[in-house]
Amino acid sequence: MALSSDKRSQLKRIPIPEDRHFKPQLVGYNPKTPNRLAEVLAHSLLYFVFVGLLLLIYGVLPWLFKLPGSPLASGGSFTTTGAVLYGILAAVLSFLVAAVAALILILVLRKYLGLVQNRYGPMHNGPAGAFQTIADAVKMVAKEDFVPGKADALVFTLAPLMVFVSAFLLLTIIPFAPGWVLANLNVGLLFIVAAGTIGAYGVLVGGWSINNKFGLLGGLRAAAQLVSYEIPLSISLLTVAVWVGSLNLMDIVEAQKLWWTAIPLLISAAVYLIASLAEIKMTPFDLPEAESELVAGFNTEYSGMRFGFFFVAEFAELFLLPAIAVVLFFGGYYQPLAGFWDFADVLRGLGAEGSTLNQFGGLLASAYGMLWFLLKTALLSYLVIWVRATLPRFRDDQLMELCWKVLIPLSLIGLAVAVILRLVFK
Amino acid sequence: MSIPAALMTGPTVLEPVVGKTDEMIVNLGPQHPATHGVLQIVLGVDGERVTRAVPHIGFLHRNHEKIEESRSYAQVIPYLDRMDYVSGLQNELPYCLAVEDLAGLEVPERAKYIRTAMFEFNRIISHLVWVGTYMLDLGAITPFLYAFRDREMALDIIERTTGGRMLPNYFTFGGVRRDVHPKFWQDLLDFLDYFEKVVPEYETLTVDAPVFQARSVGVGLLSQELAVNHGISGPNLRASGVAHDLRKDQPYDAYPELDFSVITRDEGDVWARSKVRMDEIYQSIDLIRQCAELAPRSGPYLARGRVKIEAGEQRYRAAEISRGQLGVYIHSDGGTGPYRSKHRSPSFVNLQIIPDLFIGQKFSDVIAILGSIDIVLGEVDR
Amino acid sequence: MGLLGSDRRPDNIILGKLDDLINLARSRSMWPLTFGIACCAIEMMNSSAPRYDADRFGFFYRNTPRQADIMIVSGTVNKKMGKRVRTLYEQMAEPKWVISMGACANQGGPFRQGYSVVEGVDKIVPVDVYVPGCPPRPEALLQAMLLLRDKVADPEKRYIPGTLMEADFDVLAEPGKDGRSL
Amino acid sequence: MSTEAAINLEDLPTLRQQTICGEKVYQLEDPTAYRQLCERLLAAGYDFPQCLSGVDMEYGLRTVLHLRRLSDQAELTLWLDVPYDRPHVPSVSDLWGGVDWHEREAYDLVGIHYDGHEDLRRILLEDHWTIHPLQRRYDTGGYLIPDWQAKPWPDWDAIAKEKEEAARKAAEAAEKRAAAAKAKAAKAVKPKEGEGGAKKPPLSEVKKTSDQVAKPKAAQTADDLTKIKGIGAHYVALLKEQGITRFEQLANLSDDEAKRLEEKMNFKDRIAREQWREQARALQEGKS
Repeated sequence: MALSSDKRSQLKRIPIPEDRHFKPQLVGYNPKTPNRLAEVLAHSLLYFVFVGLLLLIYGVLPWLFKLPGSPLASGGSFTTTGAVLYGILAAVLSFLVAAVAALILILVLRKYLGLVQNRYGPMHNGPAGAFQTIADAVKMVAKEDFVPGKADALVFTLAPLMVFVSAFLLLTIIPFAPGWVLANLNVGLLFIVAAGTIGAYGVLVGGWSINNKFGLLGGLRAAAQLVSYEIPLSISLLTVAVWVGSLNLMDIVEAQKLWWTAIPLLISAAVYLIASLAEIKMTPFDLPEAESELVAGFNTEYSGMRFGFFFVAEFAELFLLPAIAVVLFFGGYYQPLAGFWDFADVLRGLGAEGSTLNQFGGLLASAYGMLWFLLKTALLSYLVIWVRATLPRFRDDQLMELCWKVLIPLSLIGLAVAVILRLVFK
Repeated sequence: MSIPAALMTGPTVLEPVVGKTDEMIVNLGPQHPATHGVLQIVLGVDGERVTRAVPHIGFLHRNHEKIEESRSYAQVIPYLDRMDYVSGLQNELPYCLAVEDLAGLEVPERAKYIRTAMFEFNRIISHLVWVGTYMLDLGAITPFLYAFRDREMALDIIERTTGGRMLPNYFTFGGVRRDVHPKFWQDLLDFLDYFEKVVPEYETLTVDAPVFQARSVGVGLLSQELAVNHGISGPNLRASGVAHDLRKDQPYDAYPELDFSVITRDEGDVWARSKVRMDEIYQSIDLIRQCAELAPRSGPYLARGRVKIEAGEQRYRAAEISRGQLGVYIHSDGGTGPYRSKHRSPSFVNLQIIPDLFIGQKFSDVIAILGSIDIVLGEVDR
Repeated sequence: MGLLGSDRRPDNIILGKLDDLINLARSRSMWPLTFGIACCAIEMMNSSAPRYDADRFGFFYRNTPRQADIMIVSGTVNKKMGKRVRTLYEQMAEPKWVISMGACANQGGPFRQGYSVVEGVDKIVPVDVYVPGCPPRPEALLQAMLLLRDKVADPEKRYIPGTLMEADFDVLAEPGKDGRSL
Repeated sequence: MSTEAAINLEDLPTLRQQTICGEKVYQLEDPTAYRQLCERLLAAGYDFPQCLSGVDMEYGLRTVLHLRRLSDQAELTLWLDVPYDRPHVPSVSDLWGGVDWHEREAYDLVGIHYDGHEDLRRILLEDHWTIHPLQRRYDTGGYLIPDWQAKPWPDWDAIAKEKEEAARKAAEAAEKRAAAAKAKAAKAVKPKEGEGGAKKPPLSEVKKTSDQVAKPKAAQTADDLTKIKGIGAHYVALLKEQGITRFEQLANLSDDEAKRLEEKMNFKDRIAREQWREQARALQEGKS
């Protein structure tokens, strides 16, 4: 129906401003837009608070068991009941810590990836997207648990658990704060190597069991890669043992009160960081699940919570291997240059010896140490994810060349340096 | 309910070679992240080494050519957009050139410049998609997002000019369908001013990056003779040292007036192909600037005339789109539409080379090579 | 676990609430399959790129059908591809949803008359949300995803598993072989 | 052109040469001759296979092969018609690797069998399909059209004669029109402008007639050199510097002069490649 001319003149014309011509619109996704950085920082804070709280329970738990008058402990050590109860609780707790740390870390790193990539990352589910990974986790638990017809059902079921167990076994020996360690092993360094290797088996048999060619290729790549990179990783662990003279992680941290191990053992620290990238299968070493080549590699056929275990383990390792790096090379829970002046000492000195204030001060000092530990770990995790966002992946032969022709000689040089330095300085 | 067996006789699949127990048959696609759409490649793999490769296409066959037989000349153009959907505008040009030749239409000077500028602008957009998806193939996520960020700004300009984002149906025989808006050239120049500063960033992330070079130098070598004999065109051919570029060799629209040289490299490997594309982005920026300078700001944008093509007339016209030589063969029977229109799509021809390039390569390199050929399946299958 | 909501008992408060929680979680964490077919696939990629960023809502692309929740059919499905689309749908773990993106997937689009084109992907897989457009803008796809999110969160709006559509495989046959004639 | 002359076309049966819309077309009906011609063309340097299409001509099937020579960008078209009941064409995919998939596609969609092709399978459709949907007997949906009938094989000699006749008539008509226009121009005071682009007969006569109508004016003023393909505003200015403003001057350039001009203006063989002189001559003839 045509409008009459006077009706048409009554229609409101939207004026088009003269200068409305194209300008590249950077406003919405400028990396410098403050709220995006603020969101990432807020999520990092979330990480500190949640993981910190969980770890706090970790530290307080034995203390609670040994409260005066407790039936679970007598004379500073556990009774049998106490030990069993403590063991069960500790196991549950470390599972929780690994899982929750991973969940929060996934969120933080998704936000951080968004920051790098000029986008927002999760922001609509929960305050600033805080519940995103919880939704993911619940979804995965409720998803169909699928076993392919021709898969080896037993191995198929076990593989994700092996990977996951390997990840949270590592958690048990890491000293987060002075005295806060689940298992203060004399052979902590060896345990790291041993526990880490189980994960390689999980990936290998997981890829093999699903009866999928991409999975098989992924599993084989993983086996080759993980076993090869164990060598420079182990040798750089060895340098720490040589330099400090102990395999106990607590001793190693204590020895770094003044100088970080990374300062004399710079080469070893670098080798460790690169090799640990390969151990956690992050770009540029993400060949086992190279998404553009092998679809999803070893976890191609995994759905629901089984895939969730792989996923969580991957991100738990993203937290754990930097954590080990912090313990071994970057001063653990000590603030930098704690040998000259340590705020933790100030906290410990509160009140009279044995008073409640003094005990509380001790707790605060531990929490202060944990803060430094988490901060260093978070920074290293960010470094890893930065590398992941930037680099393309290597080819398998280049990966092997890097390991055998560069990293292993370098780690041996690092070992020689450690031996020489030890002979000269100690 | 599963698919009846009678319908499941799919494309021929490789049988393992008897006596060669190490060979494994790996099926890439049709749903695979690195096939850039619905392409199936059946690979024989010995460990990580590729022994055989058989590509299967046709998963996106949309009978363009049959449908176009029942359409009028003008109605065909929207279908052309959908062939190479990454550079939709560029597809329209060779068809328009062919019809103009057949019907004897002269394109006004101004329309020539608009078409050329848009043609080159679409090349930038297309190469941006290539940068993004190719780096995704190689495992780097971030370049993809940067490329799509900038592509989005470029699409804004296309949208303001033509009304469509990806498949605008803008060129027509005798010029362009609608006049450009008054700020068109300024828009382009503004974008280029911004974009020129970003391209070095892409170079840093791709051709200059050590890991990228490790993955690409000396990989997927394509010799000059093989390339020419297989009819390879576009950056793939020029990266093998053949200076064949239809913009220079068979100039159309405003290209005769523009000052540029054909970009070639002699290496013929994946890196060279990437480098040529990177250089072509710079070249396109330069060409659009020249167009903006030379283009008349007023005048007709469309030569109006009846399209009447005699029976028995036929024409093959080609243009150099981002992926190579896109040709259109039109055969007329004197009717209102083409009796037969056949599209010579560059990706279709370029894809033929993959068995030659794949065999003997690593599995990872297969992905790198496939991405470097830069195919669009819509164009391969038509 | 499979499909909650179909057999939920309204009198069981705990299970009912758990269902709601799981449905909520599912709706907030929908992972689409990286599965591009044609032109729409570029816009689908675009919807996860900086200006639109589907990751904001928790849409996180996965490569393997086992781990994906949504299949976005982004382009023309022809008879050759139709079988693969169906296979992919069957490979996905329950619960799963399908978004039909663009005119071609909805009903064949401009290629509807052609000999090799399936006139709408809903002949092969059950579709939850249709997105019109050729191709739809990324905003349209995001809106479809959000619609689907609301649909999943509210069990009353969900499709009932028993009524899952039987596929019409005649549409995948060669012309002349499908029982129809001109 | 020199290499073209070296190709021996004498002993090839059923070969016809024609030029359609500026394309040089060799039309054949004998498959053996097609193969022989292809081998000779490859030897003559046609190294770049551009396109191979199958066309259903309603009396038979046609293979259209487009070749290009990269050294001088010469283009060539080959037609080979085969009847429906014997749709066999020798494959040339061993000569040019690039036509491999094109032949498979033509087999798949049009139904032409390429003998000697290594791997002649369906390419776009599935292996078990039986129809060749691009044949005219099928409708767009791939169903048989009930009352479709093949046409009789055309008599090419008669067609060629008809074409000649038509061309002659067209030329006569053009002459008449030119004369009428001249008379009209003599009567009319102002010359008509801008009539050029609108209605045009097929390309072979485009240049002549349009200019006859549009520019009946005297020869001594400057011509619109941009009408020549390959010359734009930039080159018009350059040519003007050299004193060339009219078609006549351009058409009458000798080879030496052309070379000198190219050197002066940094053209690099453009005059010969884009056939400026021929174009100018055609335009000149159209004008006077």
